[in-house]
Amino acid sequence: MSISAWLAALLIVAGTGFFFAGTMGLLRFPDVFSRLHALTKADNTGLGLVAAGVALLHQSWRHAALITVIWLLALAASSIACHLVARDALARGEQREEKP
Amino acid sequence: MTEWVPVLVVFVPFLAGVVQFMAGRRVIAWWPVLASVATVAVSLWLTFAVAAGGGIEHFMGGWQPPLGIALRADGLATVMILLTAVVGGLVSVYALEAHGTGDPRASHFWALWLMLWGSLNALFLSADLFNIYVTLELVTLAAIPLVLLAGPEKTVTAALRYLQFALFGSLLYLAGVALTYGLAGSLDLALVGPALTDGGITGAVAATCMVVGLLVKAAVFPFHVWLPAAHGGAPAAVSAILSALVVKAAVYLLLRLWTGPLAGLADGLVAQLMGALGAAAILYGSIQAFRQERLKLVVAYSTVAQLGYMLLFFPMAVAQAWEGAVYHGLSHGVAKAALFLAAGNVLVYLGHDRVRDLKGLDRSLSVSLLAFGIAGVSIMGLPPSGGFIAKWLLLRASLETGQWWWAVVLISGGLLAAAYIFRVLRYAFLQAPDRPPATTGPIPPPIMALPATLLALLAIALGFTAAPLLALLGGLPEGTG
Amino acid sequence: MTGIYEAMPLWVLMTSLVTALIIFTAGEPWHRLRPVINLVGASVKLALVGVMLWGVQLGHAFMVRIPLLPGLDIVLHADALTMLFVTLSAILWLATTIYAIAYLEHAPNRARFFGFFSLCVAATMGIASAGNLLTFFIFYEMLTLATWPLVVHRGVPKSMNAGRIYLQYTLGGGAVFLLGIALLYTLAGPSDFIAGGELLHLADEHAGALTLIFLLLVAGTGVKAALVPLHGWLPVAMAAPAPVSALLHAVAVVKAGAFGIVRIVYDVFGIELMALLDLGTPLAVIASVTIIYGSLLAIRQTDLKRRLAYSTVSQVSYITLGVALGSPLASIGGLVHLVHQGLTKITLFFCAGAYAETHGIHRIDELDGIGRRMPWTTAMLTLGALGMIGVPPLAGFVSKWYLGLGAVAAEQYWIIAVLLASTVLNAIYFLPLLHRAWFRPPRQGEADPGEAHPGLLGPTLFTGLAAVGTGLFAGFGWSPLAWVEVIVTREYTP
Amino acid sequence: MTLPDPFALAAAALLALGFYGFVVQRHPLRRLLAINVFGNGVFMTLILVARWMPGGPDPIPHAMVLTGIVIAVSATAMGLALVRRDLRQGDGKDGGDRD
Amino acid sequence: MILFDGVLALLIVVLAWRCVTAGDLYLGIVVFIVMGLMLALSWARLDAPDLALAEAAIGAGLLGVLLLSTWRALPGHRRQDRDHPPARKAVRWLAGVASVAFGLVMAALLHALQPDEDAAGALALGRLTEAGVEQPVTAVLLNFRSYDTLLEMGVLLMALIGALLARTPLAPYGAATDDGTDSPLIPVLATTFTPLLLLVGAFLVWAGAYGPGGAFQGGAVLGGAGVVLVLCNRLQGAPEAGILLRLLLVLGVKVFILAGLLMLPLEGAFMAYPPGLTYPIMIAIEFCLATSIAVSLLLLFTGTHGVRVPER
Repeated sequence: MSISAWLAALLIVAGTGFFFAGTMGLLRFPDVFSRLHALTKADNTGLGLVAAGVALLHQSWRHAALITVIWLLALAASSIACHLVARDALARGEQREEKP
Repeated sequence: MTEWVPVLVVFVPFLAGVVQFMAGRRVIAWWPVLASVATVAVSLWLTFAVAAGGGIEHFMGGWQPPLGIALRADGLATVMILLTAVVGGLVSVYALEAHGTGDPRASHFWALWLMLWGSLNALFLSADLFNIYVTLELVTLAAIPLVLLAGPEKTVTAALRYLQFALFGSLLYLAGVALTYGLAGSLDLALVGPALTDGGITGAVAATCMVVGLLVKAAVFPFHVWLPAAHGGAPAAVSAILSALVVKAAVYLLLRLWTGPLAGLADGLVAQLMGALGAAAILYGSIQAFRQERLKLVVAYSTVAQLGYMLLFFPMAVAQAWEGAVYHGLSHGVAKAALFLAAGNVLVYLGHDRVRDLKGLDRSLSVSLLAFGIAGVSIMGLPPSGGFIAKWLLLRASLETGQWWWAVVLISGGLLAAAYIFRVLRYAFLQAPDRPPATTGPIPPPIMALPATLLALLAIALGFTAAPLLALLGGLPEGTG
Repeated sequence: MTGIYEAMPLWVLMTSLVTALIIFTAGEPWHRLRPVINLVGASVKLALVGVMLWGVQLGHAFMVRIPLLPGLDIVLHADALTMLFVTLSAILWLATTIYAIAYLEHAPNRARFFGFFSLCVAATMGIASAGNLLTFFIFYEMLTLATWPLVVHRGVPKSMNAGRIYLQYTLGGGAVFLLGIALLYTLAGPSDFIAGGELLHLADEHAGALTLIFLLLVAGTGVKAALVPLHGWLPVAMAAPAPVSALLHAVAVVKAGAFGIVRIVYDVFGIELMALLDLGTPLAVIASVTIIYGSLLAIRQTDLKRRLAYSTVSQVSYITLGVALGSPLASIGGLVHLVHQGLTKITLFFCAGAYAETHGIHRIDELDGIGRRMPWTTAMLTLGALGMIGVPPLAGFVSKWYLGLGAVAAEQYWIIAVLLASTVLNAIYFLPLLHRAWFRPPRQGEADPGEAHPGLLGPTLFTGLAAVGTGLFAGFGWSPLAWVEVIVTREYTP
Repeated sequence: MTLPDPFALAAAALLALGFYGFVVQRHPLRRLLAINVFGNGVFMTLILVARWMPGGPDPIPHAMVLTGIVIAVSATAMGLALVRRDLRQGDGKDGGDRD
Repeated sequence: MILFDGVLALLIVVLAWRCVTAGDLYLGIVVFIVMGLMLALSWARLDAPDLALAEAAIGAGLLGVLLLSTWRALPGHRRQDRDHPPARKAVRWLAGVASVAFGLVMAALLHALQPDEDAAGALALGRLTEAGVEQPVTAVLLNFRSYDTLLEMGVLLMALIGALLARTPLAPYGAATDDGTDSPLIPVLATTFTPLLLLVGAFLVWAGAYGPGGAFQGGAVLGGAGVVLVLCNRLQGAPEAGILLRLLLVLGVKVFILAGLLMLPLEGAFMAYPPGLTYPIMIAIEFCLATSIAVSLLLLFTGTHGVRVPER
């Protein structure tokens, strides 16, 4: 295996780790806002890492560019979705839960 | 030219419906008339062409099966198209008055009905298993909005139930088609037979899926639960179309598949089971029809019962049973349309259709009531009528094959039919000497009474035209029985 | 291609059918014209029947065949038996039409009534000229359907109830009959009515099946012929207007059933096969039971029309009895009773209708002194009653005489006893009527004279005198008796 | 004995679950879901049939699935409109749509 | 990869199970959408990228939106099973046993199924050159079995009419429905994403000739763009449809039929394209179909006869 393949594998594993963390956050965090926090931050990073890894695997600038566009679109979509969910939660009067 | 007719039979009404939809509210008053006349004309053209020169085949896109889809106008398809033309034409006349051509609902009615007409013809002509699925859905999805035309607030529950069952039934059918394609690598009705026959258990399961799916669509007992409310709730013209043609389309497919690709699989026990379903439908449907309090529900349950007769073909599977079953389809189509139109007139006039409150109706609505009675003769299978010819053929078939138990079912079915038809007439003949019936509507004009009467008379006339029609139908397809 | 002349049975049928259709389409607004249409229809029919009668006498063959399916034809033909029934119906239809026009002068729904009335006669014509079992069945069911609106004509719950019972019996009978026909077609293939039948060659192999078929067919026709225990509908159907009752009892329904039995025995199974399968005696027993039972029940009735109804149950079975015995003389007696009972019974019903219409008399105890108030009508009642009892030389006597002779010839002596008992019973339920009518004084305040409306009286006189005439002139060449002798000779000569 | 294709098992399971849901559930929306699960099982079957054809994925079942998806979605969309209407009336409202 | 396939298949089954039996209807819907995405993934794995696209765009995407909006429109107590309790326990058991048996039979059959190598599909693959396009699925949909596709457009049209009929009489139009529409991010969404979506949609239609894509996938994306606009309040339902909109609605089916009928006298069969002109005709038809599909899906979402740009 070449160095780039090793690098790609590393990136993907790291990305998966972020996803895992994000998912744990979604499951364990007490209220909407902190869940969103975990989900968007961790998952977007994770997605970026995985995308980078996949791009590296493909060894093609065209594919790399496409993957980047996809990542950017996903970022935009998830940020807007996150914003809307949070707004809705606020409008419903959800409270932040303080950890005991 | 002749080989184009099957295409025209499908697309003349279909395109007319699309145009109607596009024209929207600004309906041209004569467009439905023109479209109906044109459709009837091409249907008759097809009939005469097939009668003169035998079946017609058309390969869509010029691609022969198994690659492409064929339209095949054989005897069975042609008689069904003829039935559709006759019933459809007369129902259109009725609808010109009942639905009008002016308001948006009318526009929807005509768009849907003309497209449905084309879809039915497409279904009858289709010779491709998957194309049949598409046409089945086309027919269903045109029929449900038509039910809604009676006013969504009243019929939406029925329509929803109809949709659920129809959708599930057709997907079940599609599952069978999927397996069939896996076995045979083809979808053409003429080509899949051997593979299904040799397909062992896979072939059997594929056939079962298709047959059960169609049974659900055909509202065969015990899958009838969706039918009465939908057919009883729809506007009269729509009920007539649904009962006379739409459910029959599924039964038609059963006959077609059973005598075609599934012929090699037809097993005696399964056939008896199908017959038993038919018998149960006849008995259950008739008893329910007798117990209904609303006229249109009486007629709707009668459809459940009458469809059962066509299933009696399966256990007997001889030429006379074939002719009897198809002829029953024809005469029931005509008679049932007449019954629904007559019931619709009652509804227009009285504003309700409670059977118990039909007193004194024979004076004010004598023409519609007479139509109801005459059509009832055919439903009861009494001579001289198309219903009698069908019953006679089935009766002969049952005795000839030694399956006398179906003869008993046939006879009792006729008596039960008499019970529910005469129950209606009995209330209608009761005189209300003290006061005229509390009417809410006008007496329906002749243009609404006439189609019902004509259809009823046709049901009688079918008692005398069996020979040419059965010649057109042709004998039992080979390899059955 | 059948010629116009050969198709005569069809035209006879059409005269009533077309009349019915005109009346239906014309509807109530044309009520002034309707009697004319009716009478023209009836007269044309009578004329055509006359022509046909002449033709049959000369040995012309009348036959129309309309194919329905391969092996399934509607066949209309005219043989001597047909003519017996057709002539009777044509004459009585004219009489009843006149009577009904007068009877229903101001009643509602007359268009419907006369339309179905004509349809009913058309069906009777069809039954009479049916050339095979299927055709017979078609018109048999048509008759059922056409009479139902007449039975329920009054539109009151009582008549609706009667209609329901009527349908239960007749449609049930029709269904059984259909099953019998289908079985027969399956066993022997399609076949026309032919003297002696064509089933003899099947007797060895399929005796059981043939017996079953006979049972089904006779049960099917027996319902209309009101054989005990299938007679339940007849008294109930009295709820109908008087002309309908008259028609039902004298010509249409009951006679159609009896006629059917005659056809089945003679032209489907044949005397020989009947004897071979030993079917005659059971049929004769049933007929005898019906005769006695009907008479016994008639005695118990207090309502005039109901008493007449039970009398019909009893009298019509003479016909069945006659053909069941299987001897030529008995057959003559039975067949001629078809005519004699028809004329006599219609007279009686006309009288009952006239009483009801003129003075509102329905029960027998209201008849006191009616002879003085309605002498002509009562005279006819008397003639009819005496004819029914069988007082010589009236028509009923002729029938009974031949039946008796036939029983002796067939060595079935118990029949004589039945006939005697029946005569006694007839006397028991008819003579009190006459006694009340002629010899009891009218009740207080009901002495006003008042003969029936001429439209009612005329037909009554006509049928009553005809009944007398057929008895008196039974020996002449054109009498029903002579005609029947021709039929029976043909049947019994191989 | 070859190992079964996991997707074939999934297709069979989808069919079975769809059938179960259709029979057992009464809520119309749930029924529509069950019908769609069943439909997806049918589509999966067709795709497997296509894939197993020697010589490449068979385009005809693919076309059938595409047609099937559109039909199923159309019919379900109509069903959803009906559900919306059906479940909103009978509450003393006129059943008219307000959104 | 068998591991991946196995996990994916298992996931699909578990999701389907939850979808059918979930106690909460909302959960059922969400699980259904996720299952759709997983199915799309699995179909991509099964050499059916076209179908994966279609399932993702139509099956999971649009249907998901419709399911959720219907759920949202239901009154609270109708979102539960209270008025529609599931079948009784005995029936449940019976149905369970029956469906397990059914599933086992189907699994066994599928396992044993050996498709033919001279199936119609092989024929189709062999005659691609005559079909005018390289992409086999498009060739089947628009040429070999174009009749099915045409009728399917009819199904879509009638489903739309039915849905519209079911939703009359319609409420007053124009009121902003979403609290979220005043979010500052909405204009971004509307202005950046919509052109992109339109671009992607058009590309997909065009790409159908030689790669994954086609009228349905493209049309669904275009319709999705419309849905986004409606959600952003840049478009809204209108009680009446202009003639233009209705024309667009029936464009696909009409052009299809007219082209087909035209070929009757020209080529002797319905929709038998003249050789040489096959590709241009098919592309033209594809774009017409995609337009009609997009408009139909949009109207299915709004539930109105027409759409309009709201006044500001």
